Amino acid sequence: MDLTRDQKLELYRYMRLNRVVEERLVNLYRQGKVVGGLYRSLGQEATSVGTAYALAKGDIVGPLIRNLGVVLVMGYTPRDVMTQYMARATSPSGGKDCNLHFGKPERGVISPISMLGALIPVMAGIALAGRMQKKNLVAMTWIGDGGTSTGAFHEGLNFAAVQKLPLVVVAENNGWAYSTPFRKQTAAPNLVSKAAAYGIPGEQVDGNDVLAVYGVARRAVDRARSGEGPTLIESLTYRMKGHAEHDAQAYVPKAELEEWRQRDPLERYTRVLLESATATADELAAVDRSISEEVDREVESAEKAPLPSPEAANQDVYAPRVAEGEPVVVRRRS
Amino acid sequence: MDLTRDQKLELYRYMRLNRVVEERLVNLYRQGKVVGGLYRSLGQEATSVGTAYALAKGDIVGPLIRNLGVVLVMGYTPRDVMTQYMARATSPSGGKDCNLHFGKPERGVISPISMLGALIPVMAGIALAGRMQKKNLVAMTWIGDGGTSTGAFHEGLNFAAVQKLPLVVVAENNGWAYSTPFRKQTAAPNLVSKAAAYGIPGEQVDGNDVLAVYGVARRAVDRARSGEGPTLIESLTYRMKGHAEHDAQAYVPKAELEEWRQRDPLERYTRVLLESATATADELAAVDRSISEEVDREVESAEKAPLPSPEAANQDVYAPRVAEGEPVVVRRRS
Amino acid sequence: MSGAAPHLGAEGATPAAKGQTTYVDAIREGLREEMARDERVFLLGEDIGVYGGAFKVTDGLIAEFGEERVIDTPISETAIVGAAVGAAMMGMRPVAEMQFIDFISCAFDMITNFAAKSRYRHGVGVPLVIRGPSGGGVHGGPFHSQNPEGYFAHTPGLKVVQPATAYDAKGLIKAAIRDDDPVLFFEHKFLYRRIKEELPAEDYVVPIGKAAVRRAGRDLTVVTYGAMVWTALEAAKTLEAEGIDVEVVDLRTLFPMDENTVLESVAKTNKAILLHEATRTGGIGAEIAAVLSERCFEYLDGPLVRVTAPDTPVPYSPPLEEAFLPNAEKVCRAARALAAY
Amino acid sequence: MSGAAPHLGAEGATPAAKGQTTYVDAIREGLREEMARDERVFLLGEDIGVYGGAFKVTDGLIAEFGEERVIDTPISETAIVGAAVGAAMMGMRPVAEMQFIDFISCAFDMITNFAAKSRYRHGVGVPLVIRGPSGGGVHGGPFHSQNPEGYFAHTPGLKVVQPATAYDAKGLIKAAIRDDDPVLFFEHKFLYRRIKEELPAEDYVVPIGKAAVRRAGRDLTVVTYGAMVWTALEAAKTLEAEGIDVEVVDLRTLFPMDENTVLESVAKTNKAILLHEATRTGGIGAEIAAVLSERCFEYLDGPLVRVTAPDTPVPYSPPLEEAFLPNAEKVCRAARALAAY
Ligand SMILES: Cc1ncc(C[n+]2csc(CCOP(=O)(O)OP(=O)(O)O)c2C)c(N)n1
Ligand SMILES: Cc1ncc(C[n+]2csc(CCOP(=O)(O)OP(=O)(O)O)c2C)c(N)n1
Ligand SMILES: [Mg+2]
Ligand SMILES: [Mg+2]
Repeated sequence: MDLTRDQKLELYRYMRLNRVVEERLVNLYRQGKVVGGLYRSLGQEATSVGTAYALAKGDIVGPLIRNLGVVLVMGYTPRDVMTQYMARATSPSGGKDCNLHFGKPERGVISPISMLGALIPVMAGIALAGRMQKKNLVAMTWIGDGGTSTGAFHEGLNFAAVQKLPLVVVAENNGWAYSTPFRKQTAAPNLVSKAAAYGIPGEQVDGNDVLAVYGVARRAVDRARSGEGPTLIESLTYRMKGHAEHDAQAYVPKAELEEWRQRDPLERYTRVLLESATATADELAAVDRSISEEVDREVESAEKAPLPSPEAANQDVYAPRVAEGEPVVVRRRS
Repeated sequence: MDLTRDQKLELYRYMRLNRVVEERLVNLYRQGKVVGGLYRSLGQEATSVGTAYALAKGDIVGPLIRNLGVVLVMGYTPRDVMTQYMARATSPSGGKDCNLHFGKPERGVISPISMLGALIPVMAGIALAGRMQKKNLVAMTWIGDGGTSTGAFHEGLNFAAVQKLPLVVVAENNGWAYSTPFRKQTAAPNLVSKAAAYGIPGEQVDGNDVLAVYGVARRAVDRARSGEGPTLIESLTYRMKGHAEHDAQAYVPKAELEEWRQRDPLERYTRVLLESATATADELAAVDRSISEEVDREVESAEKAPLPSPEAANQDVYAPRVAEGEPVVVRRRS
Repeated sequence: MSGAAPHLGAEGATPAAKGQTTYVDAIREGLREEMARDERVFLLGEDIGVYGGAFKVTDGLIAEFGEERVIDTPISETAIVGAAVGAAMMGMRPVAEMQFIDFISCAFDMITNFAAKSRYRHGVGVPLVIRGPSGGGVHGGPFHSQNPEGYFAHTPGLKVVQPATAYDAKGLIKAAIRDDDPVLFFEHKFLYRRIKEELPAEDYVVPIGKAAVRRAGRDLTVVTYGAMVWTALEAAKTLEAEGIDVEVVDLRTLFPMDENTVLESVAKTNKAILLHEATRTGGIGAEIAAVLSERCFEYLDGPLVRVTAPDTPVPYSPPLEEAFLPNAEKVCRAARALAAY
Repeated sequence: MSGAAPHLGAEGATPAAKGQTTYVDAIREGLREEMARDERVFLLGEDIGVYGGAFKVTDGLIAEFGEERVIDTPISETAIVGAAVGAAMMGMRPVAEMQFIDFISCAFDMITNFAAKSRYRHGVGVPLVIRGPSGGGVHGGPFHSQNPEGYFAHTPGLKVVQPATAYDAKGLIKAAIRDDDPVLFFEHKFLYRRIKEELPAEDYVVPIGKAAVRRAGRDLTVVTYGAMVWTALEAAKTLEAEGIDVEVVDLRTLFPMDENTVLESVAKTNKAILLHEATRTGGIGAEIAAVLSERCFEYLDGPLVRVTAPDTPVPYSPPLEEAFLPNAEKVCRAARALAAY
């Protein structure tokens, strides 16, 4: 469970990548090139990156729209993300769906729908199938403080607990659900106390400390993989921007925002790496530069990507028809 | 909070009434006079009666189909219940709906729909309206161990907790949800642990001890009425019959059933009353006799009740149309 | 009609004659055969394992296939369907039971938004089946008698089927399981033990998307599905004696609908009655009317007449439910008027 | 058309001319007036208080009426509607917002089973309003663009309305609040800031259950509602130049539908196009076709033609969404063919 130096640098790399991709998205948004809204993850990068990094090859995630770091860890490229936001034909969803709504089981990512909570039962089903298929995989998904109020969250987590499924649910408590503060979302003092309702372990972690997040997530993943069932992790973090770029978050107390700005996860981790002599400032600057260049290239190529052609609007509602009489191929029982 | 002798006898009376009405319903069912299924509350009478008895005039309940004792405490008559089960025109629902699906706010009872959990948000709304209307009323509702797995349970209880509504939710843990045992319904060790998820008090009680049930319910009702918000009560009891009369409950371990038979709430309470010299055997026998006679009369009159006439099938989908131009009467702001 | 003419109409169940399979047994047989041939198939739902289901549709399957493949779930329709969606995305073939189809309303979001739209959104197919008992006639009241198929026929990405015969019940459940898209399989509880017929010994499927002409006729067409197929046939018999020759089209698949079979029939008879047990406004009958009035206009020699339940909840008391449900007499009345038109 | 002819079609919002009220402001005015005149009226939903709602429909109302009557709720559509049901049973007049109408799927059971059936089951009325932004044209993707009105028009006990003008938006929300039954009020988000007109100073309601003829014409009728009313009017203008005189009927109430106004119009023009933004199969257009082909058969001189979105989810990318949405050109094409029929 101890991370190597390379792994620690990789964590840094993903967090930086998360942030830089998002900054470029903001530019594109201001240029009017993003179609629809832009949902920021500023200040929450450690949670996305630290949790997803605890997974192994073959594991499957179900991220939400602020989990940009998750899809990057899972191997989607900055271009994938940017073409999505620009509604291009070559985006992972081919322009059919928006922002981070994309994924394929083969790529280890399941796309959310907008309805919060709905991913939890679905990811329980992923975990269930994985067990039936003897894949020894772990499923991981994320939910906001607001999303925990949905019926789907409850039903999904309860089902997973009863079935002792290898599922990790990361509840990102970032203080707000759109304009609604935590205390109007639930009367519980925190989210981790909800684990008791399902008879599963709950762990709370400083969500802006990437190593701590990784540690907690890794324990939960290990428990899941060894058949001990689901864990609910509460990651304490903060939404540093409005619900979406159009929201100036006038309802957020300035002091609170300032307080959390001091705990910026990327700056904190940079300090940790430097102070522990894991990396030098030059080394990190080199990483930053390479990311910057990579993202520049990706933006350029994303901007050249074509919009979908209108005919695609009518395609792929159903599977291509299997020709009549053609035998359906199935795996026979061995 | 201490009960008078009369009140203690009234508790006995309601429990006995609950049991006797149900026995007559079984007779009617065997005679083919009940239309549809019959859902028993045998062994759970103390929970229905003890909780509802803790309410005051003006309070409002939302019972489920096993809460026969609740509607009796609220003042519905044995005939009401029997005409319902026999689908008669003069039943509280006029033959439109079945079994204990009836109620009117004016009568202090809200009818459930079959979908388990759905009553919880609705009763939260009752409590909310009561508060807005400054009625100082308490809303109480019941849910099975199985019903706690629904999304509606979660959303409703969470909403009530955030709003600190005067709502008491009684979770009747009777061991089974149809054929599904408790451990397949939830991985939590009990239902009371679910209170923590909502930041509200939870209390567990021996559901076959009517005085204990009353005590816990009364505390919860008092808390609710004094503005301290909802309580989740777990009542530990047992479903002594199958899910419905047609279900022979072959899946229930015989020993478990026998064990719970020893704890029959009515027999237990009878012993308590006698041993504490609250009542003599003769007095109780007199109560039993009067109930028996009352129910006999009610059965007779229920059997004479007419079936609805077919025209009613098309009526009352919508409110009668307000004649055009007719002013809508509303209370003006004072 | 496939196989022997099934018995219908008796109030109680009549024991199946030797070699005959009831509608409920046909569904179970279909499930069992698919589970045996394809290890990806599994079942989940409330009380479907140990108890065998509220209507015993899955009776005995847990003994045969084990509790990993016949899963008793908590009371959580959203989790049941959601877990089925996830498993289907992983290549499994889940079949989820709604204990009564009325409870499908509790999984509405999961079905219409997650399952229905996944392939379109990113090419991830969701080959699941959701099945359960629908329909009235057994005094189940407002929440144990509904016919919600219309909601789902208005949801692109779903397929909606409802068998009327034991042959189709088996053939369609097998086709539904093999289908690469989400299929909603509406059983009619009134038929479970009331109809039976001899089924082929060999493996067969009834293709999704194909209607069946249950009775050929010249004077008018009744387009219907589910239990109402039998009502239509009963009416046709009565009407035959009066010299009105009725064609009965059983849609079998409600969405996407086999428009061609409907059009061909009405192009021949020139008149149509649209019959269903679901409530009137916005039901399948409306869709058929739209298809006919758009694509078959020149062939119509009379108004399109709907015979359906009225726009009310399903009432419980027998006289009320009888007034509510369409029946052969109501069909005959409409047919006589239309024939005379 | 009531009031001044509203402006439509510009991509961005144009500031309202003096004395003119936009569609979104009209809804807010309606809510405010009803809250002021009747203390039983209160609002609940996600982010409707402090923030004023995702589309600012309820902006400022919490300041005016306090947080007891403008309630910011958790993300719990079932609890929002459920609490509204309970409060309505107690004589209150709750108005619940769905942040986007797409999320109404999460309250489907509560709406269709609890709210819709209560009066029928025991005479307990549920006078609640559920409102929210529906419709596409703003690249919101599959979950922020839906038109789910068809589901609810198939649910007896509910009333379903959708205003096309600012006048109606205000008059219908007020009527909905005063109605004794559950009313679903579908707003079209594309219209919020794109149309405006002068509204009467005095209190008025637009009665539920009454359609409006938006343009008189002789050659054919377009029956439609919501944003598509403007599309129909735009098409009518183009067609006028070509010598095709189109009548436009705005349903306003989709269920229970004002069949008489539709029938009268088509009995006059003898041809009809059924236009809506919702997907085709099982939509409101199907119901209108059924009504016309049943009750207006002898007056029909041509097929009933549906112009609707195709049977797919709502795609996100602009070229895809444009292909998906009905528009004036598509209406013109259908109208030309029908006129020539
Ligand atoms: C079921 C449902 N209702 C409403 C919404 C609209 N909505 C989108 S995001 C959001 C707030 C989410 O808050 P939270 O879950 O805390 O996540 P965060 O935005 O803080 O990451 C809301 C209300 C939704 N997506 N799903
Ligand atoms: C949402 C929903 N799903 C399924 C059902 C079918 N059903 C009726 S009762 C029951 C079991 C209920 O168990 P529990 O909640 O423990 O109550 P009990 O019967 O023990 O009183 C089930 C599954 C239902 N009524 N509602
Ligand atoms: Mg949040
Ligand atoms: Mg139980």
